[in-house]
Amino acid sequence: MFEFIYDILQFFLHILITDFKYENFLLTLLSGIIIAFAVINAVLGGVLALIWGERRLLGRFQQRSGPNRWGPQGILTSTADAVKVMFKEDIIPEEADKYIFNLAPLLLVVPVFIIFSVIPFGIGLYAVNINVSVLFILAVTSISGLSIICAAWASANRIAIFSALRSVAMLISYEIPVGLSLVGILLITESMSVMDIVNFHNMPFILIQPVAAVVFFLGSLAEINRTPFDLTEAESELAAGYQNDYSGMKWGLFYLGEFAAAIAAASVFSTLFLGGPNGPILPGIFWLTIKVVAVLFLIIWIRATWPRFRIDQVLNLAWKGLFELTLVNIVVTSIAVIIWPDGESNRMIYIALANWIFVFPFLFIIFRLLKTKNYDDNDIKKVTYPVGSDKPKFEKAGN
Amino acid sequence: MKNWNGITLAKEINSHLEKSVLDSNDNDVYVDPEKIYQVMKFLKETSGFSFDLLSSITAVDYYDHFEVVYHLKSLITLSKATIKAKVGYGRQDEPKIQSVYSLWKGADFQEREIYDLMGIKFEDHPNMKRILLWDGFPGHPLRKDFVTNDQSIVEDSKK
Amino acid sequence: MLGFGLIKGLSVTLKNLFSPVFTIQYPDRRVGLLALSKHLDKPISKILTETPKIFLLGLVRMVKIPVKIDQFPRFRGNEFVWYDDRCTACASCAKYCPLGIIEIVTHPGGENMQAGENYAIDKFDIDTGRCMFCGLCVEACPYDALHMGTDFERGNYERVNLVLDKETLISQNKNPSSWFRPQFEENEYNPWEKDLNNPKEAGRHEKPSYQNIKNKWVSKRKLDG
Amino acid sequence: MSVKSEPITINLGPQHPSTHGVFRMRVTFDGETIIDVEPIFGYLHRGSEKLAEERTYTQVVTLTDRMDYVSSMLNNQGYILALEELANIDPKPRGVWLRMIASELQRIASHLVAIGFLIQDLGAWGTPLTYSMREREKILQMFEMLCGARITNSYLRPGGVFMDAPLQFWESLNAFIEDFPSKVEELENLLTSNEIIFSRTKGVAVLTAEQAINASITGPILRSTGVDWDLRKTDPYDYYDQVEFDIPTHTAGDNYSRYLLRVQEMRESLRIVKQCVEKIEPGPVRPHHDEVPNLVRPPKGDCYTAIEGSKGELGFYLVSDGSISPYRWHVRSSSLINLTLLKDMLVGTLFGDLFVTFGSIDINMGEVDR
Repeated sequence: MFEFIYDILQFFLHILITDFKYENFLLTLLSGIIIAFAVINAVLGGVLALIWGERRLLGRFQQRSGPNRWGPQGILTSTADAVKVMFKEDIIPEEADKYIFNLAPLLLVVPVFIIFSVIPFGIGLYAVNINVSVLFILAVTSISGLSIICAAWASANRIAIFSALRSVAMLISYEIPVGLSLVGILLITESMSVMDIVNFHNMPFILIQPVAAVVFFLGSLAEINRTPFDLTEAESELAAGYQNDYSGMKWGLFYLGEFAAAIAAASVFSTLFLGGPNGPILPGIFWLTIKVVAVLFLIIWIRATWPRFRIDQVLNLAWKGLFELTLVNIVVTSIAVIIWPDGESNRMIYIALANWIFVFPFLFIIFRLLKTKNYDDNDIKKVTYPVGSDKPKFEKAGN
Repeated sequence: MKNWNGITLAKEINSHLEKSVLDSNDNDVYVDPEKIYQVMKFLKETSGFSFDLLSSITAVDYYDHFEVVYHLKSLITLSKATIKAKVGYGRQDEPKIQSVYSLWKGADFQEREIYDLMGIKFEDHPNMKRILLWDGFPGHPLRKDFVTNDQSIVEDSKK
Repeated sequence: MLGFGLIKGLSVTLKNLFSPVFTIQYPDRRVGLLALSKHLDKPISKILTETPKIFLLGLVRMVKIPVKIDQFPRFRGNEFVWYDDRCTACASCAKYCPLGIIEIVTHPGGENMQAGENYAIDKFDIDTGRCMFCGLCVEACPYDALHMGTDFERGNYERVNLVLDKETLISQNKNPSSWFRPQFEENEYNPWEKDLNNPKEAGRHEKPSYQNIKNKWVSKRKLDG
Repeated sequence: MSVKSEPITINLGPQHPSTHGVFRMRVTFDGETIIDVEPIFGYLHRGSEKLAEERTYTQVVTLTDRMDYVSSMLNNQGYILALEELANIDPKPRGVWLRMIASELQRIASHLVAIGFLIQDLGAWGTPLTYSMREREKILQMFEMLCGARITNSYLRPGGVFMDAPLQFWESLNAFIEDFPSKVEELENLLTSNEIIFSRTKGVAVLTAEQAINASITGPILRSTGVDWDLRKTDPYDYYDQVEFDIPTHTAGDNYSRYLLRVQEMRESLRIVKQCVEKIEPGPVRPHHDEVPNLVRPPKGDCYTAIEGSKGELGFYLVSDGSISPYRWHVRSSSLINLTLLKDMLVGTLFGDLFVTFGSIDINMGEVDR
């Protein structure tokens, strides 16, 4: 992708002047800008479509029609929102720490766009190919916690501080299960680069590593503050938490960052576990969009149905639930990898079977431990207070 | 749900606590305000009455005196009774009565509301202050002699 | 077991995803070409030839059609219907209104003699800005002169316009609601479909004879207690 | 070593997305656990008890349905029963049956609001709330057929109801009776066996029977602690002794049992409505003007009647001095008294449980502040 654009630019440059001292620097800079421009606009387009799609889908889940006033079927709603937010007044609270207050939205949005630089959109259609891209993704996702802290601390608002402390505790405790759940895949493919993982085998990794997929999905739900882990801006308690004091385009950036993070999480999940752009007939880019849309549908579906956890249950689930699951997964996969080394014919099927048999039941055992006592129905009818057991005095004494 | 006849109830109370009942007719009992706490304690604890649910406390302003009305219900004997106490004669002194908060916690908000709107103070109530109106509100609105013209309230509360 | 309750919840939301939309679009609905042709009862080809612009909008489902919601005959709307020929200005509606917002000024004059006394009405104002539309005035009117209205799109910019004075009450088109008027409901009168067959006799109770009024309001009232 | 942590006081003020109205709580936290809660209300105090002293007895009916605006038919019924007992009017049978149908439908609507907003506070992004509001919409449309207004329906008059139900009402009522059980079933599938709701509400803010009775808490909260106390059964008014229904009680006394109890009560109310529809026969709906005039003049005296409102025991204390307007009109507001134990329930729980417990008590600010 990069060389392709580099040659085209070189061809055009040679028409004007043949040799130019800084030619190589200029061309790399220009093609880099073009690729970055393309990727960012693709993601922004995706965000606008996701905002519209989510609001209408949530509406349809609740038997109402969702926004349909601007443009046919409400397609221009998100653009109308964006334009409105740009012109809204930009308030900075009095005792706010101005610089950190302005820095916070950028800190949230920029890392999300960086993730897309590593994701392959098709065969050879990628922005950058680093050989440790999985590590790169994990490193970049951890910056968003910092931005939430900056936003809350700068806006000097007690409820925002509540939401920031909650979100830091949650993000840190969920980074470890997310990181460890990928170890299984790395063991099998012996390479950290997303390109190798994608074209390693035609069978998607979700079948080979079921538990790792579940843990990664739940972890990424917590990373992007989505139900059932949306504790940072729990409407009923904190009413938009750290975004309380933001208005105008700063709030717009937060809103955009939140939805872009959802697309990022969905695309990372589909590249790693659903095999990214490879699929039978259609070109790579279509397969990636179909998988991302499917994962986004699942995220929105969960958001429309499940209530949210409490902070202690969220941390409980992370440390006592998902963490152990990833360890079990690593142990089983490493044994499977040793038993069936590289040369085997249908090695993947054996590993997949090993995972399904040994690791999948653990999912229910550990979640069972987390759950509270089930509601036993027999104590419904037990009446504890003796209503009407005694007679008033004037009836008792018979007078 | 049987209704206690005021006269029989008055006889019962009088037999245990002398001279605590001033007057009674067939559906309510007038109790001497000083002895209200003992009467209520008796009604709550003894087995034949066991009025464990204090349904409601209200106050009525009859120009020359106030009347605090207690409606009691007993879940155990499925019976209900009304106890009244006349307080604050002649309107000069601040009307005062003993609070029943220590017997029934349910009396907390209702007594504060009576103090707030009617002006009857309940002694040894945990936090005896206004519940509905703001603290600087002049006077007690539910009294019959409370004249309402909007301007006076605004100015008085500014003072 | 963990997970099965949650999955059952997901299945309920999925079932509702495919069930029809429950909400009503108001004040107008955006429709495609089929519904448009049904609404204008013109074939689609005619729409194309006569008004191509609407045809294009219809392709993109952007054509707006006004929506009529089915109201109920007893709906207490935000206006009043007043038959001035029946009103004897006895002001029982003004007395009976909890908020006291009906203002009636009369002078004894013989011009419009009606059943009962002969007061001529100078001023009959109902301040619908402060009215809570409880309908007690309609209940108190002995001569069925005052009815609840059925219109509810009555927003406007000044409070003064909300006061219905005598002229507007007489001149506005009257479709009274059948609140506390059982005689309307006997002949299935519906303020939105059927207009009043005979406006003069609309909602007329049996005509109270003089004798009937005398012993009803004077002698039989128990003045004791 | 213990980390020195300072308590934070937060003002969950009158303007907050989930205080169901203008209710303010000054809450002090130590980290996430609640140390102290001080409820402050009075923001919606309209002085209806003082207003009633200048209004006639029938005009007070319009005052009652603005008190607990989510269950206005039940307020009307409570007040009219007190008035009928005071002025010893004997109501017409058809009027009483219609009144019972309307108040049981209103109880279902009020429970739907309670459940919808309780689950909304848990965070299910409004889907259960929209489902329950969709059902409540059908009930409000039936009220509009009956009395012309959806919420402020002053439908009752001393002696029965003010007007008979139109034919349209009976068709939509039968349709509602047929399809409502399946809708409750759907709501239960979505919520009752939901593990997250289990873990969020079970064992939280537990109340014991003695604690509740001592704080004169009544209604679903009392029944959720195992006390079999429902005024429709123990002190039957209207024709509640001619319909048979049973009172669901639980013993856990926590948020979950309060939620589950309201769902079961909705089914019982539907049973009552079904029996009322069978038992109703044609007849006058209201005594003629001459027996019960518009300006009722009850004899001198006082009376206190309490009915089973949707939130607890709703009592009306009427004192009359023989004139056309009540001398004193006190309302025993069940929401106000159900709040007495809010502090004991909340201290020790986490911030997340604050609004869930508050939602499970299900108060209505119009009734708290009157």
